[in-house]
Amino acid sequence: MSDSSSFALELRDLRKSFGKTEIIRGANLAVRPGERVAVIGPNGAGKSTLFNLISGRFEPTSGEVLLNGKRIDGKKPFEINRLGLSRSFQITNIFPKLSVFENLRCGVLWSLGYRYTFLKFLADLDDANDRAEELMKMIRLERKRDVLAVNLTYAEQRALEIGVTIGGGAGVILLDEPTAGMSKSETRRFIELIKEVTVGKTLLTVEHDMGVVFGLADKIAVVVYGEVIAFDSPEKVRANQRVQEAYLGSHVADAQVGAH
Amino acid sequence: MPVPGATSAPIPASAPAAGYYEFKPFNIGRWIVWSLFAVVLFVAPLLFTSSLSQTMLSQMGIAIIVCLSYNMLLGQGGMLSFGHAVYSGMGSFLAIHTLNMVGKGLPIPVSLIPIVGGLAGMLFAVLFGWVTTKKAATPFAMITLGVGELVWASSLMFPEFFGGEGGISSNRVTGPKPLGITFGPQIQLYYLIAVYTFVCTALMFAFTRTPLGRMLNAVRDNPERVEFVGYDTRKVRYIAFIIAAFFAGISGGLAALNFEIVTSEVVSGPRSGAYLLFTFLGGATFFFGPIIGAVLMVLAFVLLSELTKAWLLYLGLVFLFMVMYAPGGIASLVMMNLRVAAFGRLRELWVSYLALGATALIVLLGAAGMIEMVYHLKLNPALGPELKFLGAPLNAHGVNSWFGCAFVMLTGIGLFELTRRHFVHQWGEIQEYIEKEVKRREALA
Amino acid sequence: QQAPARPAAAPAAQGNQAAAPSGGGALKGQTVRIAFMDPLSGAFANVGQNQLKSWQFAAEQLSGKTPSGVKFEVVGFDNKGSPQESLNTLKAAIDQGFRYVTQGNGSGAAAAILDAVSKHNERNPGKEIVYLNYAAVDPALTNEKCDYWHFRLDADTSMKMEALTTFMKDQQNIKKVYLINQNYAHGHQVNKYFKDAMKRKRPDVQIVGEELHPLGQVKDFAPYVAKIKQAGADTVVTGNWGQDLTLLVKAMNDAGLKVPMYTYYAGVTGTPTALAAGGDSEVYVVAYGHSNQKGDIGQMAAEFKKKFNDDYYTFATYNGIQLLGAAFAKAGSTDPIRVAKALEGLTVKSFAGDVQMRAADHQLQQSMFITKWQKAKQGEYNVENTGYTFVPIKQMDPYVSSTPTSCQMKRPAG
Amino acid sequence: MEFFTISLLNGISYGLLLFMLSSGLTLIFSMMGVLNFAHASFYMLGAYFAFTTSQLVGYWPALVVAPLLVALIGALFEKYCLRRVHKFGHVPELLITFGLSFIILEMVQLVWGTSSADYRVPQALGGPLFTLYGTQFPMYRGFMMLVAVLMLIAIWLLLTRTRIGLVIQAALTHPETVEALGHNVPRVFMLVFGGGAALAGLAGVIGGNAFVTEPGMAATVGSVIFVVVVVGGMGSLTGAFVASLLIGVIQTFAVGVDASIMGALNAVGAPITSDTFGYPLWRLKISQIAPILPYLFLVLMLIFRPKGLLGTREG
Amino acid sequence: MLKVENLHAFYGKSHVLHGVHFDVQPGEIVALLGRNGSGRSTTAKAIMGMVDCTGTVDWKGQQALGRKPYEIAHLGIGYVPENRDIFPKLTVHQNLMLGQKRANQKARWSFDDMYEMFPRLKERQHTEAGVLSGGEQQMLTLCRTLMGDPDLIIIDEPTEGLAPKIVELVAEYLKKLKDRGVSVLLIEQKLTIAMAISDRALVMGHGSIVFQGTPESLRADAYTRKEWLEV
Ligand SMILES: Nc1ncnc2c1ncn2[C@@H]1O[C@H](COP(=O)(O)OP(=O)(O)OP(=O)(O)O)[C@@H](O)[C@H]1O
Ligand SMILES: Nc1ncnc2c1ncn2[C@@H]1O[C@H](COP(=O)(O)OP(=O)(O)OP(=O)(O)O)[C@@H](O)[C@H]1O
Ligand SMILES: CC(C)C[C@H](N)C(=O)O
Ligand SMILES: [Mg+2]
Ligand SMILES: [Mg+2]
Repeated sequence: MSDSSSFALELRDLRKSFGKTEIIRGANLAVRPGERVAVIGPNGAGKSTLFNLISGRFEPTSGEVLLNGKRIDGKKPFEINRLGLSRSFQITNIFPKLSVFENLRCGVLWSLGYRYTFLKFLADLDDANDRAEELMKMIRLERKRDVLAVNLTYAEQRALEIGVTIGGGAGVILLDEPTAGMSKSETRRFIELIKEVTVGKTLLTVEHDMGVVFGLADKIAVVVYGEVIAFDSPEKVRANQRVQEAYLGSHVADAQVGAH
Repeated sequence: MPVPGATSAPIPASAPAAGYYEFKPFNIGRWIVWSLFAVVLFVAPLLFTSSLSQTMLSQMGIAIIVCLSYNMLLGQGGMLSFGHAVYSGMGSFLAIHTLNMVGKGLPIPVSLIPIVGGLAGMLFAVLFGWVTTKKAATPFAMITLGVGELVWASSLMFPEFFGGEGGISSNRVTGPKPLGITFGPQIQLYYLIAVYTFVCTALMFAFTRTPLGRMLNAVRDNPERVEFVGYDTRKVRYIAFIIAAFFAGISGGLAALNFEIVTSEVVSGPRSGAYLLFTFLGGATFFFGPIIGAVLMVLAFVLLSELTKAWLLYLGLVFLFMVMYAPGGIASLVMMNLRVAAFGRLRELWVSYLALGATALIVLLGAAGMIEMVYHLKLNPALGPELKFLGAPLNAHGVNSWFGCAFVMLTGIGLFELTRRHFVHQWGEIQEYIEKEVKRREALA
Repeated sequence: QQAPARPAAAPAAQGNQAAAPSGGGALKGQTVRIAFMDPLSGAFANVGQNQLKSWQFAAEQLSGKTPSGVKFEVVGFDNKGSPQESLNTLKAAIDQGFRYVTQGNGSGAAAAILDAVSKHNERNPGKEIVYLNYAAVDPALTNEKCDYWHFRLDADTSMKMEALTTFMKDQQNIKKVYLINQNYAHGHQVNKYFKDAMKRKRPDVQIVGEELHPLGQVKDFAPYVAKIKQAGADTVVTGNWGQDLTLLVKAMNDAGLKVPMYTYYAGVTGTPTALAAGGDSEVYVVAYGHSNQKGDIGQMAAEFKKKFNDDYYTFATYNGIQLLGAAFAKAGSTDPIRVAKALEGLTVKSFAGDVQMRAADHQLQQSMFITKWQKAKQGEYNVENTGYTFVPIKQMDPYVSSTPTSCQMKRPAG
Repeated sequence: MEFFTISLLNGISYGLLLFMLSSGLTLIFSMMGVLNFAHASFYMLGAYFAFTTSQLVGYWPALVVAPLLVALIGALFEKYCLRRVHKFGHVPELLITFGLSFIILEMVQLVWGTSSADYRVPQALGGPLFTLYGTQFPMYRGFMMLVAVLMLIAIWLLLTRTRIGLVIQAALTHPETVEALGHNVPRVFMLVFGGGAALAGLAGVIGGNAFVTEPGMAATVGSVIFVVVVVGGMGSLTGAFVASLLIGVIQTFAVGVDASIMGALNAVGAPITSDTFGYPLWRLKISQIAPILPYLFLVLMLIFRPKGLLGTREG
Repeated sequence: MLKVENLHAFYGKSHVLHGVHFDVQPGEIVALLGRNGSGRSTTAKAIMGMVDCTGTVDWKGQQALGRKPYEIAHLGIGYVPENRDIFPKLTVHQNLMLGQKRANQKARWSFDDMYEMFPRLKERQHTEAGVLSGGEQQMLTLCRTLMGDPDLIIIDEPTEGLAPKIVELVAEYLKKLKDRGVSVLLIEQKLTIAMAISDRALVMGHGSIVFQGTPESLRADAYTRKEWLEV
């Protein structure tokens, strides 16, 4: 393996068991800075679990996770976040009773160094407010600035989820099925948006929609049964026999085109 | 009444009212509100001059601080505490011990004793909060219950500190007397309390506008996500818990000055329960809700129980109905009407409100008449069947009185139902209008 | 039968003769209102409501019949048993023009009222209040915390213990005593006074156990009974009240531990009913009265029962009204300043001999009774309709239970 | 040995008693997530109903009638009040039961007066069951233990042999979906709440005469029953059972332990005198804090094992 | 078998369905297509009695409208909601148990049938459903409804979040249902599978049905597709 510091994110023989079942069985992956990686795999393969391990939601049973060359496995989510890794959730996970603006501001506070302070007014934190406004524009929710997150439509909530995720300015972003539940057109717009807001960042995203996968990713990681069985460019992965069998099935071409 | 849940209320506690690009008129509004608050605090004792009303006003100030501090936990942090009285109570105890030391020559001005109480509350929160805030939700609630019970039980076991059954008493007229202010007369103490109330309210309001205050809301809403934006939820809860305890302690210190005696009831479970009930009744989802709750708490405990022996029954019924029909507390009712007012439609509702109020009053009169008769029969059998209810003579053994009351109540119910239907219709129509209007404005924006 | 004052109560002598009416005629027709403050609502309202009725009953019975001839009216305020609420009710009462207040349930509330009355009187000259404490028995209230405006009608814990131990010292079968008490001020005091007194009176009696349990927290006394039994105790002494007493007695019954119990509070509303439901047990009570009084008070109790179907046992109400009536007459006024002064050292005739308000600490000196809980025989008073009664087995003159005081009374100038 | 045996017996019987008191609460809390502060009030109602019915028709019918009456009240409360606030969340649910407890207390005082009720143990169950080392074991206590065990079995059957438990748990988060699957959710909720109330009522029938039937009885049972439920683990019936026994036994034995921190320190040569800081605390004997040990237990449990003894979830 | 006429549905004051008409015959798979927010899910909920509505929903000759959801379920209509409403704290097996309307009922489907269809579920049988992967949850909801032995099953977006291979599996599963005589009302986004397996397609737009016909005719109808389905 090459010098680990040249990877934004690296997994080394990562394992995770729940009770007796081993769900992640020795996953290895090394992502370079600035790469956009799509993680695909059958349902239940362990993609979300992998994200959970990386982001500190679960603690690995064994193995290592390195962020910019530093070990982060076993750390708490907030510690990992502070080191520059941020994630979104498969099931929308925002602050329902806060407004859009407040949601975004919550996402940026720590990274701007405001921490637990109660001696400054939020209104005076120009940098945080500017950043939140900027994010709001990016995810196109300016018109919903003061609307509570619960009252947003599903797609808007998903957008907000992304906004909160990228708000902290982390260099490595994990998105878990960001377009789940969206229509084709929304998905398309959304992919553009993701591309836009993650310029210059390392991105890992879980997707089932092959259209999205091929449109968005520089590289594809295929997770099957708790292992990364392939990690390569889209073309090569598509051609990979094992991937074909395990995941894509016979209608890949249809799945891509037919849905429109 | 078709009162929608608190969620549909227009301006939640957390809304960015003090937001970033704030437009002017709102700030003026804020000035007006705060000035009004100050004026009310100032004028109240000039209007209500009896010694009971002055001590009640003082207690309201004290209750306002403690209920607001409780709401930092409940409303803003989603922490259901069953042991908040521990912190206000320990504040009281340390304050009164300090006051006694002042009596023996400790050079602290009496006016700063509440701060000592605050620091004491904080100290205990640093200790106990370390364990309670490890958890959220039900485990948190249950740990606070356990800690509360432990402290309460200890308060009787350690007479050395808690003063046993008689508690610790003291005299607030001690130490230097700047400008001749002795704090002997209730009115002087009232103004001290009023100043503290105003300042603490302002500080607690300011807290909601700080990064920590906002993260506390976030922790309430979705602790898991908070961890993924870089914050340690436990720490957010812990710090907020300590700050809340500080204010609770201040209120405890003021209470010590006000009553000049502190007994173990101040750390009791029922006391904590009262904070919870009345904070909720006032409205936990809005910053000012607990203020209403605090005022009601003092009124209920001091006045209502003077007026009627059935006060606990009335209180229970009020809770039942409030929780069922206005789970956002009184504050949410206020806010809903303010929203209607903001769209210029409140005027239409006046008549309905008057009618609703009048008919509800009729129902209440009838029902209360019967309740009072029952209580009278049960509690004062020796005084004969006659009683006076709001000046009207009733005979608890007389068919007339019963029939009269029942008649009044039933008529009331009938009329109320009629007006209610009308109101529901009207209200729905207005809400529809508002929704449309909001959409329209959104579209314009 | 005159009660010779003990040395510590020397000043009391002055007041001895003052009971004779003087100026009573001038006061006739006046009405004095007394504010009663005790829990009247909530789970513990039973005692308060009984006692309010007792006060009102005594006031009604004695109106116009005391030397001063004034009428009495007692109005109830609900302090919910809370010291702080007591202060509110006190303020309310003062606002409504009450100059006499009375309270008894709970030394916590008593201390609060005592303190507040004292401060009020100091800060509001000319509007003084007199506080009659009819049942709060913390000795501190007439010792280190004593106050000029506070008058106690009940006997305090130490006095009752004097009486109790005087009785016990003659019971030769008492060898091993087990003390079980609530872990708070009152319980601590019972322990302490018992040990002190027994050391003096019966040094041979062994104390085989000294238990303090949290107040009102014990649901099952069986383990305590096991402990008592294991200690080999032949006698149990307890200051427990309410369910802490009844559950203890029941548990002893259940376990078949038949040893005599010496108690303070077996007679309080509700407790006899609970005791009766638990079966026969040997329970003694020390108090300043009992349910089988003859004469005036006996008749009153009977009438009370007829009227309210409830027991009249707070005889302090009787003494309180009598004392006030006499003091009004002596002072020739109902003004609290003069009345407080008149009350000092005042002696009146009570249902069991003369009682005297000792001037040194404002503690009423009165006879004490030891009574025993047993099935009521024909003609005996049927306590709470349980079929049981408290029969007096010993009456002691006031001096027996009189205890010294450390009170340094501050009297208002002039 | 003698003391040990008797204490063990006492501990177990007290534990079963605790279980009897809290089983209904466990049922409601674990299935519906409602912290029912009126549980103790239902217990009180059971006692008073039993008092009156047993005067009219005798104890044995009362044993059946009183719990049913309480169940009826519980079910009506669920139907007309609790159900409406369910959607607002746990705090309003809790508060509405607070409100109910006030109302029940007042009603009880109005109907039965403020004083104790003369509710006695029936003749047939009076007297000792057996005598051990000269200490009697009362028959009524045995009866109480029996009922507690029967309660355990009944709830256990209810939970395992029917799908009511599943329906409720699922309905807590997804009521609409459960209904769409063909389950009459509101009725199930009503039955469970009524059932929980009935258990409280039954405990009242039996506890009322074993202890004291008075308006304060609800307050005295108060919070300790919550301790049982939480220590046992939310959602776990067996947990509650084990916790009851454990608390019963520990508390009973603690009463027998007269050791204190001061004693221990003095023994190891660190003398503590009345001048030492915190002396009253060091002086405290374990026996003196026995009845409040459950709260200590609760706090420790939640810190170190927030799921409770046998629980599966934290909240 | 199912006949919906003039169905209007409301969320509070907002009027979402404006007179929907369609029917489903026994043993038929009908696809209900349309854009996001066109009202398809609402139609399903309306049939199940989960929203306020007016009109007629005739089920085997009985008016179903106005009944409670559980009554409708007992009449034989099954519903698979769109947002994976699994019961997170219950195990997979318990989730399936709740699908049965009464314990130990005899039905067309057994647990084993389900586990056979999705072996993945069998493996996770005793796992809390909340921790299942998104796709597994989707399978579970499908099976759960089937356990109730409905004659008509309304499925809202079953392929959401499923890997392509599993999508195929679902399609087959739906065909199997049909073979066993269960009618299906399939709400879908993915035209491919809808077109492949359905007997008829409905297109919904702005709260009413704007197209009815065979999949072939829909494929041929470029206007409808452009106007109501694609963007
Ligand atoms: N906390 C847990 N306890 C037990 N099993 C778990 C837990 N979390 C996940 N699993 C199991 O691990 C497997 C992988 O789940 P994961 O959510 O990672 O899948 P996925 O690849 O994201 O699938 P999908 O694409 O369907 O979302 C699943 O079988 C799931 O049931
Ligand atoms: N609970 C609700 N309250 C108010 N409006 C709602 C609610 N649910 C849906 N709507 C509105 O009703 C309309 C139809 O929604 P519906 O869910 O039926 O659409 P759909 O065709 O299923 O779309 P999707 O692809 O998003 O599932 C939408 O405009 C939506 O905003
Ligand atoms: C307040 C509690 C009853 C909350 C509970 N643990 C739940 O979330 O289900
Ligand atoms: Mg996943
Ligand atoms: Mg839909």
